[in-house]
Amino acid sequence: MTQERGKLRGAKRELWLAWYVTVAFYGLYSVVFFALARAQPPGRPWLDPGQTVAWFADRHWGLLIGFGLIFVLGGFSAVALALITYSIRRMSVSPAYAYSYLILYAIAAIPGFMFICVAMTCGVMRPDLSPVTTQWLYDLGFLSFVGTMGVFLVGSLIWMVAILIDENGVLPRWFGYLSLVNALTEVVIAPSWIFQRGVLAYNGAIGFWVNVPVFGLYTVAFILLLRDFIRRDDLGTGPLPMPPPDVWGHAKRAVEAVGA
Amino acid sequence: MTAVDGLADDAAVGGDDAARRFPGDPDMWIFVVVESLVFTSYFCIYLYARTQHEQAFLAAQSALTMWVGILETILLLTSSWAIARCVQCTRAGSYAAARQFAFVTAGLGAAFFALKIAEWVHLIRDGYSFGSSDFMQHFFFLTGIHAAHLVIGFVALGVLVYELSDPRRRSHKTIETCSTYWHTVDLFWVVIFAMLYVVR
Amino acid sequence: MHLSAERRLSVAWVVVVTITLIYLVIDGSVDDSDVMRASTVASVAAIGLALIKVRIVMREFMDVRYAPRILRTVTDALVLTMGVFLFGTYLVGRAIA
Amino acid sequence: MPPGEVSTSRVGERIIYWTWVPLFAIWITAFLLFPGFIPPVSPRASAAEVAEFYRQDLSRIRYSMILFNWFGVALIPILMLIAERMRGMAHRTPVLRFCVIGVAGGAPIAFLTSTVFWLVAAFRPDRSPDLTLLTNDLAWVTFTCGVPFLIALYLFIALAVAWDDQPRPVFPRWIAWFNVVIALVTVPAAFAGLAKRGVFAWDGLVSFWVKNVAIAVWIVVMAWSLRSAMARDGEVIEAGA
Repeated sequence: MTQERGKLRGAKRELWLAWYVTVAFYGLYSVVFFALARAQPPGRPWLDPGQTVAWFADRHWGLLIGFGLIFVLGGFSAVALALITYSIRRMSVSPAYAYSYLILYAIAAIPGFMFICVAMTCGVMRPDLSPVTTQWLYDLGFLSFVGTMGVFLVGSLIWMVAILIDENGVLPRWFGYLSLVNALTEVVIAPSWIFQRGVLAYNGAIGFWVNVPVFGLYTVAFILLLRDFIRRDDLGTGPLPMPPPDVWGHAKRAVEAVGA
Repeated sequence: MTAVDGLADDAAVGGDDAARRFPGDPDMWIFVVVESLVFTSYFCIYLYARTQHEQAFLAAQSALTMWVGILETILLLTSSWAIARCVQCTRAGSYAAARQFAFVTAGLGAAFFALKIAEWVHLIRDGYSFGSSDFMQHFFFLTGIHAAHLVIGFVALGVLVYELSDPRRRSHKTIETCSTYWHTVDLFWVVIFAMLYVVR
Repeated sequence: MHLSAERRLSVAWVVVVTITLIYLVIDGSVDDSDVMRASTVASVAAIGLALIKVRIVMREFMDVRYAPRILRTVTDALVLTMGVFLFGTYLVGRAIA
Repeated sequence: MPPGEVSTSRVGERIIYWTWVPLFAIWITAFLLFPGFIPPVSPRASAAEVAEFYRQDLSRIRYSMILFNWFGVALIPILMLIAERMRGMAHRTPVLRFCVIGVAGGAPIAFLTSTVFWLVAAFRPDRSPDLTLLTNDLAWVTFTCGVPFLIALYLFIALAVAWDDQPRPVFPRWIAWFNVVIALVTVPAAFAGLAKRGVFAWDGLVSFWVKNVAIAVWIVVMAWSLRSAMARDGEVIEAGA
């Protein structure tokens, strides 16, 4: 039995590599956008053309090196995607769910992060562009990055339905319901296409400061749940040998421990 | 089926926690809690903004009609009552009655939605829109995102009726989960109503 | 007094609708004719009543009353958290306005 | 199935496979036809110079880019053949195959996007030179730096081949190292924004010539090894039948 388990651990190297690459990728992505390029938290949408020129000048090397790194490593976003696609294939649902998820996010990479990298690289490379044009690049960059909404909306809903009807116990149902919360933040972000200032703008109290933590919570949750899934996976096709983590079970035990 | 498939009465269970169970899918309550916290953050942002610009908010708020909000609230509260009755009938095995209550719920929800749309149209005709003032921005945002939840609520009602329609299905857990979602939409409205129509 | 579940639900409905109608009284008592006026009392009452309704809906309509202790605790904590944040933001906001 | 006959599945794969020859010819033709590649348009050119470029040889710009727009994405079916070969690899999960499928669309479509920018620039050559310069920049940055999917694709294939632990692997082991090398020589192009002159600029030796020759070499080598991989798959299927 132990030997069997050891064999399985070696057999899971593809899954574990994918998981570690996923963690590294999200880490790198955060470091580049928040620390290196300083393109997150996003710039102010109400900057006038001259101010956008100054914004680019202020971040010159950070943007070029940071987005250069994304140009090298951005394709590794597909690893998280592949792992999630595998998790859906492992469910008792039609493969259509898995492939829909894969295609949605694979193609979304172009408007989702290529556009901002291209637009901002162009903006930095040409400090002598007319300021109005620089502002156009600034808008294209942020709005395409924030506003690629449909993918996350439909993708979250696809994943949600798959989790809720799955009978193999791949991911816990509470994460399915959390996917609905995540999908709804994509509805909330829509007004950032309309407002240049205020709470709903893409840097606003709701548009950024509520939405991004929710997305962050969701991302951390699925990264941890995928780790748990890889541990439990027997690489078979039926129900997993162990059920997914039950949030109320843990809470219940904790409460009982306190009560005792 | 057994009569005590449903929830044990308070008197019957007494202090025995093990005899109690979650209404519907326990995990659904994670949605209720997290989404409530997300809404709480929207409300806090709104309340803070209005305390900082009190007069502007009051001036814009006067465009709303109190009784419309009251009527909408009563419609949704009644729909909540109807779906709670639907769940009770399901537990009692009266599936025909349960279905009727589900349709009453859908009807009341649709009436709420129609009234909401009429209210929006009326406001827009009067020159108030998403971008016309800070208050209206919050108003259209909060009522809009609530309407999005309501639309999903109709999907949940659809699932519920689908479950009730066929004797081979009728999963009480699924029915209770759908009803929990519907109540959540009602809950959010109760607070949104107080925030937008009553808070001064 | 022991009410049937059905009766109890109807009583809960009457209570939440009555609370909703109290809002009309609050609304009428604050304003001078048509001019709307700021009022901390009205605002705090509005939020408080809404939270009471939230709790009633959860306990009675959503059957939390019959649920295990953990869910009763969590939902009560949720209402409490909402209250702390809403009252806190409103009162702090007014204080520094 | 009578002996000697080939299944429609294998016929279909052979059809896709042999498209690489005409496609390669079309790509080389379009490359030579586009006046902006030999020599590459300089990132140091002024707006007036760039605008002037789009006024001369307009037909060659348009027709070469239309060719690229048509046939650049025809790489996707060939990448799918590679993805299908991965089913025969000694992997325990389809994760690496999903990785390849996940970037197989992005790589050619990033290129497709740059042809769109070039064609927009050429659509109204009398446009204000500033806008033409901007459109030209967008085309060149997308074309030069838009390599994340290619780099990931090379490395996914490298890993898949390296982990194909069986006596007769689908691809020979050296294909893994070959893909790593191709990925490494493509990396500098991602940083083309950092330099407007020298070998790293978008018209420089590394960012332009090395990267694009690497793509051509990759297609030829992968096509060549794909052929024996497909033959091997056929044997396996027939042996299993």
